[in-house]
Amino acid sequence: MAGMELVSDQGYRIDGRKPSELRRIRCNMGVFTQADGSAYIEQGNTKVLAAIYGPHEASNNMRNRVCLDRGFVNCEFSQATFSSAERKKRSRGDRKGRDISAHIKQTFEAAIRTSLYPRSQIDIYLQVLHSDGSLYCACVNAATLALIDAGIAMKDYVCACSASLTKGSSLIDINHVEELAGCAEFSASILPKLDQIIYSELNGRIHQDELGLLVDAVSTGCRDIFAVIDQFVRSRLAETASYFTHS
Amino acid sequence: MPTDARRLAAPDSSQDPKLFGDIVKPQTLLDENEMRADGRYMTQPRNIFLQCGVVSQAKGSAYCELSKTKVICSVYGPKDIEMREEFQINKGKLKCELKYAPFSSSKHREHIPDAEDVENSDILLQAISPAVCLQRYPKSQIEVHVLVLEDDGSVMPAAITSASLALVDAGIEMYDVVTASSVRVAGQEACFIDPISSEQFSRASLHKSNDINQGMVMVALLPSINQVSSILSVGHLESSVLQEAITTCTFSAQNLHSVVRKSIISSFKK
Amino acid sequence: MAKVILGDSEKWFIIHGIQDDLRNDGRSCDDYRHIEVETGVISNTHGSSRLRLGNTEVMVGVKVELGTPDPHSPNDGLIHFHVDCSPNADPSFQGRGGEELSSNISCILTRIFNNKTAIDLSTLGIIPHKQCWVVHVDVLILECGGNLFDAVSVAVKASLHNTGIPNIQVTDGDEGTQEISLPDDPNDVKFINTNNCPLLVTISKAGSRHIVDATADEESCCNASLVVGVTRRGRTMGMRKMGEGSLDPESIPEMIETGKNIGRQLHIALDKLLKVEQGMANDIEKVGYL
Amino acid sequence: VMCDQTMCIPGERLCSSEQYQAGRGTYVRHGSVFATLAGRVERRKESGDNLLLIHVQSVHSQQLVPEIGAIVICKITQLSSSYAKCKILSVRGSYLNTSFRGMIRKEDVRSTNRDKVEIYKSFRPGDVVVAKVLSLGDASCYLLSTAENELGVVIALSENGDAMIPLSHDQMQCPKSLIKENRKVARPQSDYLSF
Repeated sequence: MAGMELVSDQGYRIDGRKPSELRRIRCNMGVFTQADGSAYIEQGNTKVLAAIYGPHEASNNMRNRVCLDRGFVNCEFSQATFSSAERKKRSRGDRKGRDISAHIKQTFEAAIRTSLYPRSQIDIYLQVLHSDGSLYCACVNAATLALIDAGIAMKDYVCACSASLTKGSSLIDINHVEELAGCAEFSASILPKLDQIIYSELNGRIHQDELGLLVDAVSTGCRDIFAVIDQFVRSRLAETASYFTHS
Repeated sequence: MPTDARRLAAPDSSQDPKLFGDIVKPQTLLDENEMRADGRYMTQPRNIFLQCGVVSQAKGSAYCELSKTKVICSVYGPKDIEMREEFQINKGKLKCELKYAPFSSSKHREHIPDAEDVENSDILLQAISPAVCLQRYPKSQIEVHVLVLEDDGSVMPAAITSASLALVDAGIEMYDVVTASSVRVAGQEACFIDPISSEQFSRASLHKSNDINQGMVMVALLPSINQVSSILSVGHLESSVLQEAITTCTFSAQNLHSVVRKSIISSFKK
Repeated sequence: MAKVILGDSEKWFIIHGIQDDLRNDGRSCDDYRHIEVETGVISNTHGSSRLRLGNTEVMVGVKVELGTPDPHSPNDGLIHFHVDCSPNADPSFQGRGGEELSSNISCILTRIFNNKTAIDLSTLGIIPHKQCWVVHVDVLILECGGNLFDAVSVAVKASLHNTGIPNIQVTDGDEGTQEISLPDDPNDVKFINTNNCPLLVTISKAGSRHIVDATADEESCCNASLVVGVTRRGRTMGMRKMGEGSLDPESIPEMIETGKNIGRQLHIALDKLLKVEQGMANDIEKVGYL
Repeated sequence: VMCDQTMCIPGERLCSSEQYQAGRGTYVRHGSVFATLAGRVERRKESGDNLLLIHVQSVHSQQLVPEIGAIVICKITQLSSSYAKCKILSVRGSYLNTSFRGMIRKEDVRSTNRDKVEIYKSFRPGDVVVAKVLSLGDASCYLLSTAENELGVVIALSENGDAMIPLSHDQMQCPKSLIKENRKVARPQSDYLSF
């Protein structure tokens, strides 16, 4: 099964992309009125909604996790029952959901400048409307946009991208079919300007020197994602800024 | 509630043997000389038996019997609020639970409450909470537990009436007792008061293709101060038929008031 | 609903406003907020819809599966409602928080669809006693801005209207078994007839008057409301009183009358929109959240 | 007019609110007095104000909940350096079959030199204490105070388990072993104890 015909001999993938080509990214900020910050992102067919509540006083069931010198991040990932092809009623506490929320919590505890919000709690809620591969990366990009919309101080944008390895060459931004193909899959969150990796995850076995290949592929992917998101955020800011300056 | 390993669980998909018999022709609700299946007229409710103070360790309790529908209710409190629950400082909190005994109806009912049980408990709570003076019991909690021993139709009205009786028996201050009654609508003017389970409305039991004006209506009433504390209707009804069914229900709930009064006062003697 | 904290004077301000037929956002007692409905927003469902009513946001996906019919009605299909409150709407929905509200909504939906004319389930039966279509309606609540019942019922009707059930052929296989063969063209579908589907109208009592489409603030100061399922022809298909307060008997006929008229107008507006959208080519760009 | 020994159930109209003033077990609505309890209707002439008072004597056991200013009897369950946690057993003399959680803070133990109070010298777990409800407190407990002479420890067991006799406002003595222990003692009432 491994190494199924992912890349055709002319060098195109199943959905017609070249190996180093991202899926189309479309995003929007300020989607909800009641959340402090909200965002929506579409990476190809993976559609994720993110909402931020906070920084606020710790809710009573989280009270024991409050730290005195910095804020703590609480994250919950939930997937709509109709999001994947086969309908599955997922209760929020299932293993996959808890995994991804724990990973995202670690990612953003490193990225948010939590020392500016002592003794408080920041909630990140992610809702997957449509899942077509690399859910973790889409959630991280959506959460970054939502945090910017909420005005929470962050060291840098956090962009995440996934890559997989077949026949010696790497494929970026893999979709559900490529995920099922069973070859090694590497996803990482990167601070693009500071050029640091703050979270990385590899499942499947690869040879040691191929790891460098994957890391380069993912970091170039993240830089492209950063370019798209940054350009969108700047255009949105210019638009809102124009309301105030009657230019 | 953790499932008890020792308890023998019924087979998970058992089916009623009656299903495999020949499909019995759904008999009409009224036979030739205007009598119902159990020999009542259309507008004649079943005779009711009410008694207070039947459970000794409960603060207040009541037993209600509508010929074959048997319901028992016990009230605990006002108690202290459990630690983690949110509460209101100026108002007491009413918690209701309506449970069917596993043997109560033809279908074996699970111990763990399903969505329908949760809805029934919510309907019961919203039917009695207007009648209880909750601000006399600040920061405390009153628990009402209703157990259905046998279900032969119109269980909710019996549960609401017995719950209000149990609250009075518990000495909890109330603006008024609550009496309720239900009606099965079958056709333009056919309102069957206090339907038994065979006359109960259910999608499968409809013989005619279009089911216009087939349904069930229940009204819970505060008889002395003439306020409606709960209305429930199911089925496809025209609004004029619905209004008429509501007035019939309200009238028959009002009649229950004298029975409730007599049973409370007779409980003083003991 | 999400808890809205209002002082007593704010509540009195809202209630007195309602007595003079004027609400905080300028609407009169029988006005609805702006509603946006869009169908076919999620590709891997058989039917879907997205709805925004004021700041209440709901998304419904309908998936159709093969299942065994209920022994009591062997040649009818089945319809199940499942409601899920996303924590995006309110932090209190995290974990198991939103369960009570979602079971409330799904029970009300089951109640109004619990008759023969709402949806003709006999068209969903395939092989009596053995196979039938099971319609799973999954509602996802993304934002609570008050009046959840109406928003959910409109979204459910829109998504059922948009649901395409694959046309299957039942061929007699060897020794009496029947095989079911799915069509290979995904667009070879038949649609569910939804012109008898009910819509919910919530009429909340405030002081001596009643209002329709209450926002979250108005909901927290009305302690009794009537949720009525209304069909296109103005008939009721289920009703339930919600809330901790009580209603006086004289005002109930009036409330049902308002519910009937408003329900009819809602149906007409929704059907017009659905017809327009059906006419459009189905590869146009969906707005979604962009 | 209603004869004296009538029985009533909740919701029954007793009289108009001009004739009588609403007492316990009744409420006023649209100018008339209604009953909120089931029991006997009684009319009593309250001393002082001219209006007769109508109230319902309930047949069932009275349902009392600790409210501000009520005298309660409680049992100390847990001590810490700044407060004593206790279980409220009876309110205004009527015994509760369920218990409420209460707490006496250090500064509410004594009215004189409040800041030099030591909890260990005032209460011990198992003591029966008469206290007054200061406030409804928070989710975990009611706030109680023993800052008056009649409030404080009523029954205390000594080290070897005998009931101790009050010596002074802060000492009690075991009759057998004559050991003196420190407690915040309630001044014993001369006539019949009626809390």
